[in-house]
Amino acid sequence: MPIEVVVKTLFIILVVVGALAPVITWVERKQSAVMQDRIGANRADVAGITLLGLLHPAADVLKLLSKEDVVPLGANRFMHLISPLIAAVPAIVGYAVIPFGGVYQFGDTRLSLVAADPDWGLLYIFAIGSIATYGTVMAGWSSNNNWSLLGGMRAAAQMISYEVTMGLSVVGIFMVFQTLKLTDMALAQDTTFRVLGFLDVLFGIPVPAWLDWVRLPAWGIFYQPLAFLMFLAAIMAENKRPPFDAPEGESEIIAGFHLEYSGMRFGLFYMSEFIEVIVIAGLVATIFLGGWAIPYLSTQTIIGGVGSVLGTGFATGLCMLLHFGCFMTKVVVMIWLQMALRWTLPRFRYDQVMDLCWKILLPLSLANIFVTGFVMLLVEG
Amino acid sequence: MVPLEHVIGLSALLFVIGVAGVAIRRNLIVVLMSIELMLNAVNLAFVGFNRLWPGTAEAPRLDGQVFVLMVITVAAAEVAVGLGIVISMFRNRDSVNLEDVSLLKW
Amino acid sequence: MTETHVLRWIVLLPLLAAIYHGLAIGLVRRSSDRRLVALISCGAVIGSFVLSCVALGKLVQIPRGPSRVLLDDVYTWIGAGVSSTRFSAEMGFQLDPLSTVMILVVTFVGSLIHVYSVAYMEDDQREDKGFQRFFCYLNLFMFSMLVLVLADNIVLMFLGWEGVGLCSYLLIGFWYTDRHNAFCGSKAFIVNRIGDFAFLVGIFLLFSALADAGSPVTSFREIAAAFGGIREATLAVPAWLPFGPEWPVVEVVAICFFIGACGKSAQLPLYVWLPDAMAGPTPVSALIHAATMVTAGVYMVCRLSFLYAAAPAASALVAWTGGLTALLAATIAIAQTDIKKVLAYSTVSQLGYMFLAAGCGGYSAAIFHLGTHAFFKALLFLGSGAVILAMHHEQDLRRMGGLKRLIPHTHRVFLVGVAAIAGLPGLSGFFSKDEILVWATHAPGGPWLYWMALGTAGLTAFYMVRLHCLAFYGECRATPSVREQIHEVGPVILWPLYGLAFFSIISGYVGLPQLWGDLLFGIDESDSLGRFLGPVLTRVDKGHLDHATELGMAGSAVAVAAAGAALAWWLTLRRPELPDRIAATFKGAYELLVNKYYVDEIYDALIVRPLVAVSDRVLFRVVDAGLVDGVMVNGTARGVRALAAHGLKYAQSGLAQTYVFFMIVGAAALVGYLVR
Amino acid sequence: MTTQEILFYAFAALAVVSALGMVLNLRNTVAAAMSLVVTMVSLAGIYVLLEAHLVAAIQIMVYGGAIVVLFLFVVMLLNLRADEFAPGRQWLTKLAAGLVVFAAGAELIRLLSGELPEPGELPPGFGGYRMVGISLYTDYVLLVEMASLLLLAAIVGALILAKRRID
Repeated sequence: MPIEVVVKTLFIILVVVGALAPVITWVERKQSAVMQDRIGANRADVAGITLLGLLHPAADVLKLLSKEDVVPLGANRFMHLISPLIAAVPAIVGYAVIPFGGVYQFGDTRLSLVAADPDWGLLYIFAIGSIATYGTVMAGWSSNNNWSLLGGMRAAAQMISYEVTMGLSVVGIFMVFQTLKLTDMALAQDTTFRVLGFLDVLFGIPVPAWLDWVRLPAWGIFYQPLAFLMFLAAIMAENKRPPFDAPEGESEIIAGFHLEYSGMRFGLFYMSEFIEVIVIAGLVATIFLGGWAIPYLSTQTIIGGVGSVLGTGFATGLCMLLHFGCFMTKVVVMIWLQMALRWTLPRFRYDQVMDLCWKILLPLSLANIFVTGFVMLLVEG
Repeated sequence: MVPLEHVIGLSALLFVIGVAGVAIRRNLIVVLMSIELMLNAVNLAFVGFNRLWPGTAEAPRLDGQVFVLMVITVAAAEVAVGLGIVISMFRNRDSVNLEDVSLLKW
Repeated sequence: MTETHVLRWIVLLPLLAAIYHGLAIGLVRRSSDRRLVALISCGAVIGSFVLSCVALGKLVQIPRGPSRVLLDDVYTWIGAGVSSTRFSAEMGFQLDPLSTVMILVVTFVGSLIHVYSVAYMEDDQREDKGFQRFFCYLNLFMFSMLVLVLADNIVLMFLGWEGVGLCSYLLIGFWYTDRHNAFCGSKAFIVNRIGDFAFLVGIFLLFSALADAGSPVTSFREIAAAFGGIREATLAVPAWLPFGPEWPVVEVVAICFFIGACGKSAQLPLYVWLPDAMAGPTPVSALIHAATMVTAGVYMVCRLSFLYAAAPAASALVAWTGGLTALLAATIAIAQTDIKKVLAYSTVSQLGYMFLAAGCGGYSAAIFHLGTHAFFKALLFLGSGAVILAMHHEQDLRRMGGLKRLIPHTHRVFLVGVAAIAGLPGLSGFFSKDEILVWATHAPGGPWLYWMALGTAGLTAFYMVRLHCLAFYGECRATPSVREQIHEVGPVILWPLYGLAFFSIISGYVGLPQLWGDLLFGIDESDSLGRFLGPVLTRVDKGHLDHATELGMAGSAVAVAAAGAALAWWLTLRRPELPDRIAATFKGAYELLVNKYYVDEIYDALIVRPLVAVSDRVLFRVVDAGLVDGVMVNGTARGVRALAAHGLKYAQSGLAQTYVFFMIVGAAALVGYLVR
Repeated sequence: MTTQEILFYAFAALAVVSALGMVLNLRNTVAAAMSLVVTMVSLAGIYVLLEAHLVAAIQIMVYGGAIVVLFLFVVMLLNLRADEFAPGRQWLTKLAAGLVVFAAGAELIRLLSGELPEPGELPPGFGGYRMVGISLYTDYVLLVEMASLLLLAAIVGALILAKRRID
């Protein structure tokens, strides 16, 4: 078993973090360029080959690594040095519970595309997220710089506030799927539900059989649209990316908590942001977009259909690939969505951020919980 | 499995450290933290004993853990109020040194 | 033994009325309409009278015998302990012939007096809500009295006993703005306390004795049943006490109860409160201090007749006390000039009669006289009340006279009352007094009591006739201003008087003694009251006196009475100047009588003053102010303050951590203790 | 020595060291807070070892995520730098600490002398959010309600206390 864990971990760190994150930076640059009607990154070249600027990430990494790592005067050296790590590590370990695919049975070996699958997976994510706060706060405090301090304080307040909303906004999902285990959630969304079923269930109006094809994939977003929006907002605020980047707030407090950072440590903050973008994408995809589930094409169907022709082993493998692909697609879509938001919306004012959390999202999420429970009571009679 | 004596011993040790912190430190904030530490020590004991008597499959007993949750709640409330006091005290005394708030005496 | 719920309503009606009045007084600001008040009160009392008649009807349907009793057990009032030490007092009522007689008298006289009071209190404007307050107390009294007579256990009886005492106190001091009235009320209350204390002790003794005998019971029937067990029981007392070292419990208990009766029924030496009780409104004097409450003692003695029958010494005490009281009070009454005072002392002496009879074993005779006396004494009091109203609250006989022409109706009914109490043959008083005299013949201690009773009869006739003549005959001695305004009282006052007069005449035939039954009507079923009460009361054999003797006794009684009456008439009307001359010649004796043998003064000197002095000098100044307040309360405070000021306060350093330190030391000590 | 035991003793050592660090760090309040976080997290690890998964998660979320952050927030708000808080000079507190250490030492010795029975067999799903939740909302629902009331009171109280002036 440990060997399997090691393999998965390596996969995550090398492929997802090591490879994907830099690519994301490129994607962001390009996308922003497109949205701003620019060309965007296209300079870095190796022997004239620019690959659409795909070499920029590598160049950035090289540059950051080669820069001097400054610790400002009067700063708390130790804290200042470790806080980027404190910020980065939680972001990375967040991957541990995200299922890149389901559980597959090859003969007598089971293969599950998730590093660790604890029963309390979502709680794990929240816990990690709450730890991530410290990196920022410490960075802000230890830099011995008032801007940083302000940034740190903003970060502290903002992150603990949105912790609450984030947690409460998905309670509805817990109630619907009756689990906190991410793999189970994904599994539960690998099916469809009758759109008109509510007529039958709530009002006892029988739905004619010829309307039975009016179905939607049983995704969280369809069960809990409001929760989807709120969760997205909250978790993006957790990530302190625009429009929630009050802790950085270039125009107000120059760069906020990582004002005093340079070199790879600054890079770590930067990286951890992008890593977290991916985590968020994966998380949202898993919770709300059916995870690895292919809409209208459940696992049984694939294995049953293909397996009858080409044998179960092959079918399972194919199914696994399809699922992984499907999941990645959703992740990319979500990443794109975040980018789009990041470059579309202006930054909220700090007090607006707080108001949004405490005065809008929190009451809404509570109401959402209440309504969900009420409806579930009705459905179960 | 770890012998439970060690768990309880650990909790006792942490508790003592917390008490010492309350007794020695003058920094009101640190004192509050020490109180938190004591609470955590107690929680540890709770969890340990609940592990010791987990009940049966049909009648599981989680009293210890439930109480831990309650203690955490109380701790949260206590910290909120305590820090509020700290802030107002700092506002009035311009310090969080416990010895600067010794007005209420003979 | 028949269960019925009518009894509880007999008791409840007046209580409800009283509660209503109380709430109205306490909660409503303006005083409620007098007609409504009168309607409610009188309605309640008359209602319970009707219910009493109903109960009587139920009772007589049961064949006579010990089981001729109605029961109504409401709930367990007090309950404690288990089996052998079980103490339980039911809130239960029983109606046997004895209590039947009582409730009939009480509710009937009560109803009449309520009606009377409506008119009597009409012109009493001294206080805004006085009218309602008066009727509140009156109803409360009716309730307590009915509880007293209907109680089926001795504890509940004591409740009623105290209740009537309370109401008497409240009503005597009804016009509390006059300090003297308030004082009289307190006096009555305190003197009653003495008796009640003895009564309470008696209850305790009786119960403990019964409990020792293995039957801890409180209800009268059970006590009577279990009585045999304690007949021989004795009470260990210090040897130096007379008759020590062992007193028979029965005697002690009987004496204790009798002391209680002395308090309530104004017997020697506790009679002093009754004359002062006349400070209350006249209807109160009539209802409480003549007809009902003061007879409670007699009722109690008869109720416990089995006890007294078994306690010869106590019975002798009862008889002698009664006889002496009768004589003493009669002599005092001779010299009184206040019309109500005269009646008060006559009440005392009549009560003495009853106790005399009871002490001699003539319980039914006592009850008989109780009933007749209730009627004619109530009549006399109400009549005097009418006179007082007519005279505009003038009570001094020396300023009356010649009222016959002015208020003929009052004079008529008053005359009936005087004749009845004086023992005019054929009227109620004659029969009952005769019965008592017959019993007195074989009193313990020889014929003395008989002679005393006989003399009392003469004296009674004397002072009553004197009173009547002074009030109604001769020329009017009132001041002219008053004389113009003298007027006959209204019908609302007169009708009750006539009703009472009627019963004063005929009520004697209820208990017609054997002798007269035979002689007058030749019926051998006479003394119906005696036979009615028979099963309840313990029968003491009064030997058999042949008719000649009885006739002789009756004749002598009439003769003495006639002599007294004639003397009174001669002295007051023929030779009005003589009394003063007599008074001058026998100055000492006269002074003695006028000042009621100085009993009040003696009590004052012997008991009251020392008590007050001790309370003030020792108990108040030394014990309370000095010891309790000074040392205990303030001393404690001072000590604590000193301690805190000189030592403890330094413990409060203001440093939170010092406090934490103390806490920690405590915790450490605790841990150490637990760990060791 | 199994993995569990190794982990336990590692976490225990971490907890004790960081706790001491918190108490004895005289200069730097923020550092003290950080070491408190370490204690909390290592305690959470121990909870996991003791099969109290939900409690562990809550521990990190509430203590690590909220409470200590609040401490830090306040420290930064008041901008307490390396502070002037020397340890209490009064013999009193020193003696107190000594006493306590003594008493607790006695307690430890007694406890480590092994009197406790062997842990019972674990019911399936022990310590999971399902089981804890069920017992929370059945046996202890009143407790939950009271806790919510307490929190409300705390919110109001903190607000009133920290407000600059009530208006």
